[in-house]
Amino acid sequence: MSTETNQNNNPDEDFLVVENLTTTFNTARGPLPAVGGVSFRLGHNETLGVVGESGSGKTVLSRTIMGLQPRTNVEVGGSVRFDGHEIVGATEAELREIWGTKVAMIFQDPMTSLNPVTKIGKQIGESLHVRLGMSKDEAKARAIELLTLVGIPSPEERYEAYPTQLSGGMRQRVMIAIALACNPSLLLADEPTTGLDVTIQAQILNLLDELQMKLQMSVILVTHDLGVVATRTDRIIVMYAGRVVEMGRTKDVFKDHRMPYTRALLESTPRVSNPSHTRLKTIPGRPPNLLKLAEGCAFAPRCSRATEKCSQERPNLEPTGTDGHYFACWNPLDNQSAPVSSSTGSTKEFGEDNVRS
Amino acid sequence: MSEASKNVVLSVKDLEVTFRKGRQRVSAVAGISFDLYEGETLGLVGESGCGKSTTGRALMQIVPSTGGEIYVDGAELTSLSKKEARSLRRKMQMIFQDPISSLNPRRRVKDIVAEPLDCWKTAKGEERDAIVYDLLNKVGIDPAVYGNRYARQFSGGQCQRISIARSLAMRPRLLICDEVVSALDVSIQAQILNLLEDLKKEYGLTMLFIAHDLAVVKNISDRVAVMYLGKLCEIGPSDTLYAKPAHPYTSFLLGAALEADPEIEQNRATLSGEPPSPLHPPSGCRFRTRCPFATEKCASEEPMLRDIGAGQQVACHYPLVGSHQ
Amino acid sequence: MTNTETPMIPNEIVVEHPEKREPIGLFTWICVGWLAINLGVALLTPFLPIANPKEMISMPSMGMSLDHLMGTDSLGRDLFARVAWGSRISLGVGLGAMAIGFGIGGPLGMLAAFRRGKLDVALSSVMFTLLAFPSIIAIISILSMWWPRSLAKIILVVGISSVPLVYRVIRAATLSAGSKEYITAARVLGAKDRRIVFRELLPNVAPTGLSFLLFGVATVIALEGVLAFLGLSIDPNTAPSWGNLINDARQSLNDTPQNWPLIIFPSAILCLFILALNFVGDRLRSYFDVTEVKL
Amino acid sequence: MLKYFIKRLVALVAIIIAISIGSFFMIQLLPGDLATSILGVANTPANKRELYARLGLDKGLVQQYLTWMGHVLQGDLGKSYITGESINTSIGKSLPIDLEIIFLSQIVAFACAIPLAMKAARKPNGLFDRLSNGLTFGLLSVPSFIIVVYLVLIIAIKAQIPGTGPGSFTRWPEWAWLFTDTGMFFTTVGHNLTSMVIPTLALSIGSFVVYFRVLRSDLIATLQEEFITMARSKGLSSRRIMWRHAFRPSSVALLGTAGINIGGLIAGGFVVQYLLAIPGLGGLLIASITLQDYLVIQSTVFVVAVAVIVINFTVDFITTLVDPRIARD
Repeated sequence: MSTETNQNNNPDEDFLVVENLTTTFNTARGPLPAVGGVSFRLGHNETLGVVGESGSGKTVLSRTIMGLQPRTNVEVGGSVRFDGHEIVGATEAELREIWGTKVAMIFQDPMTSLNPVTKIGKQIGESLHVRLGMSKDEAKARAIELLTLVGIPSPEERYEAYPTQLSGGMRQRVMIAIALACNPSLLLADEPTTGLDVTIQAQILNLLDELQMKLQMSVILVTHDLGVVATRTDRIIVMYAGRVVEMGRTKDVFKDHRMPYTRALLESTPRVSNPSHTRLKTIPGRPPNLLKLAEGCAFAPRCSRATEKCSQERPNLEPTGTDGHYFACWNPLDNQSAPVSSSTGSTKEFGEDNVRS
Repeated sequence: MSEASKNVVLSVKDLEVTFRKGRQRVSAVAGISFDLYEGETLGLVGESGCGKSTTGRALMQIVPSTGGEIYVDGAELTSLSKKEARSLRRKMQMIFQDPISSLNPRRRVKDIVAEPLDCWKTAKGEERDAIVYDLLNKVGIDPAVYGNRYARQFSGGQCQRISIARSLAMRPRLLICDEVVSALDVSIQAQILNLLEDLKKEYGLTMLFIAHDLAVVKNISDRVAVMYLGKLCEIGPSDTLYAKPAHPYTSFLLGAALEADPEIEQNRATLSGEPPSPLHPPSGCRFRTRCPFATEKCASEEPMLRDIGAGQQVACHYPLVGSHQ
Repeated sequence: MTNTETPMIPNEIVVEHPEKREPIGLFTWICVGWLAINLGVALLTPFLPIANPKEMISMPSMGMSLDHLMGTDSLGRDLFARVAWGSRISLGVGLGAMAIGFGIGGPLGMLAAFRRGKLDVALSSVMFTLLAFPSIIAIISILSMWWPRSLAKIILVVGISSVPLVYRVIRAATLSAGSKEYITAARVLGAKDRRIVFRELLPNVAPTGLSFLLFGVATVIALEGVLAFLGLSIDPNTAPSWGNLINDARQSLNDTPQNWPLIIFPSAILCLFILALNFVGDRLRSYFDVTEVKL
Repeated sequence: MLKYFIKRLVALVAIIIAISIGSFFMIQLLPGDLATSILGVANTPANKRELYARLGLDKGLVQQYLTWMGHVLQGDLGKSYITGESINTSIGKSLPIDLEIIFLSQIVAFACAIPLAMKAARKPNGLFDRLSNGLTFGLLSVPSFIIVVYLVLIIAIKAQIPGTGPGSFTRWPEWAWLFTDTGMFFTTVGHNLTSMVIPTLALSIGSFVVYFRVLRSDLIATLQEEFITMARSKGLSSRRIMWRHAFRPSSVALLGTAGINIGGLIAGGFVVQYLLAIPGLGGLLIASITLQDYLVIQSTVFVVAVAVIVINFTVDFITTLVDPRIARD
C-alpha cells in the first residue's frame, strides 16, 4: 500500500485521490468498460456530487472507489488512494480494515439493502459489536442512540422492528445509522433518495447535511437528479458512458458549463420555475452501448456540435481556466455570461452557508 | 383554460375507492371530484400512497370504485352494464408506469400496437397494418426495422413509445398517463414528454397526467390537482397554483422540490414526519397532523373544496392565499 | 444449468437489446438428441429389425456380442430387444400420465388463477388438500387392489394423482403472469377474457408448463420403476418396462453375478433418459427466464 | 405470530379430517372382496353375512367411517381382520424404524449439503462449483431404488461387509438392557447402526443432492443481494457474512424443501425398506397389501399421511421463526 500521499503538504486536496480509475466487466459479449478512466480529488469534509444517467457508470464508480466490486469477472485499473490506503489491488482482508470504520456506503434501495430477516437494531449494533468490540449491551445502547440521531421516533421500540415494518424513509434513516455507526470519515451515498417522496427526500438530505457537519465527513453523493446536487454539493462530476465529461465547482458546472452534454442534461430537465408547457430541449438517441464504444467522444452521435474529429479522437479533460473546472470536448460551448470571479466567490459563500464551514 | 364554454369530457363526482385489508378498510380514494375539459391536461400530483394512481385505475375501472360517479361525455360509467362500460371505455385509454412490464414480452411490436384494433375488430389486413405503421412512425419507432421484434428487446423509453402508440390506436378522447416518465432517464423523459405534447395536439387528446414529480407535472399540465391521503387538497391552473399555492401542503410540497439550479435558495423548512396510515386517517382535515397552522377547527370540521377565484379551488380552512380578486 | 454466470453487472448498464439468453450449448443438443432417439425407438420398435423380446433365442446370460448387443437375460432373451420394447412402456406411462395430469390440472390451474375469487378458493382448497396426501401411497394402494393390472390403469392412476401438482404449478405460473401490467393493459384496451387467456397468458405460462412437463415425465418414469419393483407395474411377461428389466436383473444377478450388462444397460438408459429430461427442462427454464415460479 | 400459528393449526386439523375421509373411502371404494381374502374357500353367503356383521361392515359407509374415526380419536386403530393383531402394536413396532432411518439420513444429508453448498456458492462457476453442480445434477437423475440396488450389489455383495445386506436389520435393544448389560447394549446398537448403513446412504444421497442444489442456488442468489454488499461494506468477515447474513435467508427455501422431502421419505422410503427387507411402515404396508388386509392398509395410509402433514406443519413453523416476514403476510 502506498503511503506517499501523507507527505503531501496539502492534505485537504488529498484526502481521496482517484487516478485513471477503470472498471471493466468481462461479459460473455466481450469487455464492458463501465468506468473508463476517472480521476478526481476530494478534500476533507467536502461534498462531491457525481451526476449521470443510467449506464453512465456512476454507481460502478462509487463501488470501485470503495473496493466493493465483486472479484470475479471484473478488472480494475488505476489507483484510488484514500487517507493513506491504496484501494485498487488491496485484498478483501485489507479493505475490511477500513470498511465501516473509515469509509461507509449507503445504497439506493433501502428495502433490498437491509437484511430482511434481522431486526434493524441488530443490524446497526452488529458493526459496533464486531468492529469496535463493544459488548452486546453497549452496542444495543449505542444503536438506540444512533436511531435517535437519525431521527427515528420511539427508537427503543423500533430497535426490535424488521425492515419490512418500516416506511421507505425510515429504512433510509436506518441505513444511514448503520453506515455512520463506526464514525467513518468518508461516506459514499449512492442515490440515497431515489424512490423517496419529495418531502421525505428533503428530510433525508437535510439529515445527511446535518450529520456531515456533526461528524466531520467527506461525502460523495451519487445521483441522477441534478436537483439533488445543485445545492448540496461543493463540487460535481458529470459522467457519460463511464467517463468524466465535466467537473468543477457546482456553480461553475451549472452556470458556466462547457460540455454540450451537461447543457443538454440541464435543458432537458423540467423545472418548477419554468412556465407550464415550456418546450423541453431533448437529446436525440439513447445512451451508447458500452460494449461497442467507438473511438471518439461517446457523446458525439447525439451531439449537435459534433464534428468529424469528435468521432475519431476522444477528447481529454481540459482546464477552463477557472480553478478546478475541467471539461472534455473538442467543440466546447462559449464562456457564458456569468463572470468567473463572482461565481467563484458566491460558490464559496454558498458552501459555507449550506454545507458546513 | 377552464371556461364553462368548454366541453366537459370527464367529470368525477365524489369518487371513492375502498379496499379491504383483512377486516379493516382502507379508503385509498376518499371522495374526490373534478372536471376535465376537452383538450386540456390535468396533472394529478401527490406523494406515494396518496391515492393518485388508484384514482386513475378507478376511472378505467381496473379497480372497482366503491362510491361516486364517473361521467364520460355525459354518460355515467359505474352504473352501466359490463358490456356498455366496455364500449364506453374505448374513448379512454391508459398508459402505465412500468413501460417494460406493460408490454407482453412474448409478442411482436406490431401485434402489440394492433391489439386494440384486433380486440375491437375495427381494422383488418392492410388497413390494420397501415394504421400500425403510421402509429409506430409517429412515436419514433421505425416499423420496418423494429415491427417484428419482440417487446423484451427494447429499452424503457422505447417500450413507453410503443405503449403510447398502442393507446392511440383506437383514437381515444381521453388519455390517462400514470407515472409514465418516472422510470425513465432525464434525457429520455424529455423526449417522451415532448412526444406526448405533440400527439396531444395532433389527436386532440384530453389528458389526465398522474405523477409525483412536480416539475414534470407543471411542464405538461394546464391545471394541476394536488392529492393528500385520498383527498384533493387543491386544484387550479398550473402557473397560478405553483406561484401561489393556497394549501399548506402544496406549499410544503413545492418547497421540498429540488431545482437544478444552485442559485435558487432551497426552502429548508421541510415537512416533518410521514403521512399517517390510510387505515386510520385523522379526523377533519387529513393534513392537520403535519400542518403547522392547524387549529381545533381543522380536527373537528372537514374543509370542503371551495373556490378562491382564478379557477383555483382549495380544501383548507386557512388558505395561504386569499381570494384573487 | 446455471443462469448465474454474469450477474455481476449492475442493472444500470444499458446493453442494447438486453437478451439474457445464453447460447443453447452442445450438451443440451446431445440431451435433445438422446431424447429423440429414445422416442424414435419407442415409436418404431415394432418395425425395427430386432429380436422378439419374449422369445428365448439364445443361451441364457450370454455376454455382449454382435448378435446380441447387450447380451441375453437369464431366460436367453435378447436384452437389446427387451430394452427397446421397454422404452415403449416406460415412455408411454410417462407421457400418458402427464397428458392426463396436464389435461386436467392445466386448465383448472389457469382457470383458478384467472378467475380468482370463490372459484379459486374452492378449487385450491381441494387441490392443496389432495397435495398434502402422499400420492405414492395412494397410487400403490389403488394399484395393488385394482385387478387385473393394465397399462391404461397405471397411466390413469398416476396421471390423476399428478393433477394437484400440475394444478399448483400452472396456477402459480398464471398468477405470476397475470399480475403483470400488460394483462391490465390488455384489459384496458378492451380485450375479452378469451383473448387475454390465449394471447397474453398462455404464451407466458407455456414455458413453465413445458419445463415442468419434462420434469414430470422424468418423475413418472422413475415412479414406474418403483411400481415394477413392488410388482405393481404391468406384468413383465406380457411386456417389460425398464423398471421390470432392472428388477429382473436384480433378482437374477444373485445367481449369475457375471452377467452385469443385464442391470447396467437398463438402469443406465433409464438414468440417462431422466437426466436428459431434467437437463432440457432446466435449460428451458433458464432459456425462458422462468425464475419467478418455483417448481 | 400467534394468530398465524392458530390459523395454521386449524388448517392442519381440517386437512387431517380430509385425509381420514380420503384414506377411508379410497380403500372402501376399491374393488376387491374382503370376504374371499379372509374366508377363502369358506366364502358362502351365510358366512359372509356373519363376517360382515361381526366386523361392522354391514352398516352404511358413513356409519362405518364414524365408528372407525371414533376409535381412532380414542387412540385405537383397530385390529387386523386377517391376523387379528392390534394395528397399534404393528405400527408401534414399525414407526420407530422409519424415524430412525429418516433421522440418520437427514443428519448425513444436512451435514454434507450445508458446508459443500457454502463452499460452492462462495465462488459461483468456479471449479468446485461446476464439479459439484454437475455431479449432483447427475445424481438427481438416479432414482433411489436404483441407488439401493447398486449399494447392495457393491457394499453387501462385492465388499462383503457383514450385517449390511437385505434382511440384516437389527432392532434397538429394549430399554431395560440399557442399565443391566452395557456390553450387550453396545453390541446391539452397533449391529443396528451397521444394518442402517445402506438404507441411510440410500436415502441420504437423494436428500443431500436436493438440499445441496436448493441451498447452493439460493445462496448464490442471496449473495447477489444488496444487503450482502451492505454487510461487506461494514467490514464484516466473509465467514460472518456467509453464516449470519446469507445462510439465514437462504435456509428458508432449504427448510421448505426439507419438509417436502422428509414427507416424501416417510411415504416413499418403503421401496428401500422393501428391497432391504426392513420391517418399517413400508414393509408393513406392502405386507398388508399382499394380504389384502384392508383395515391395516387404511390405518397405515392414514398414519403416514398424518405424519407427513405434521412434519410439513413443523417445518412451516420453524420457517416462520427463521423468516419473520412469512407470519406477517
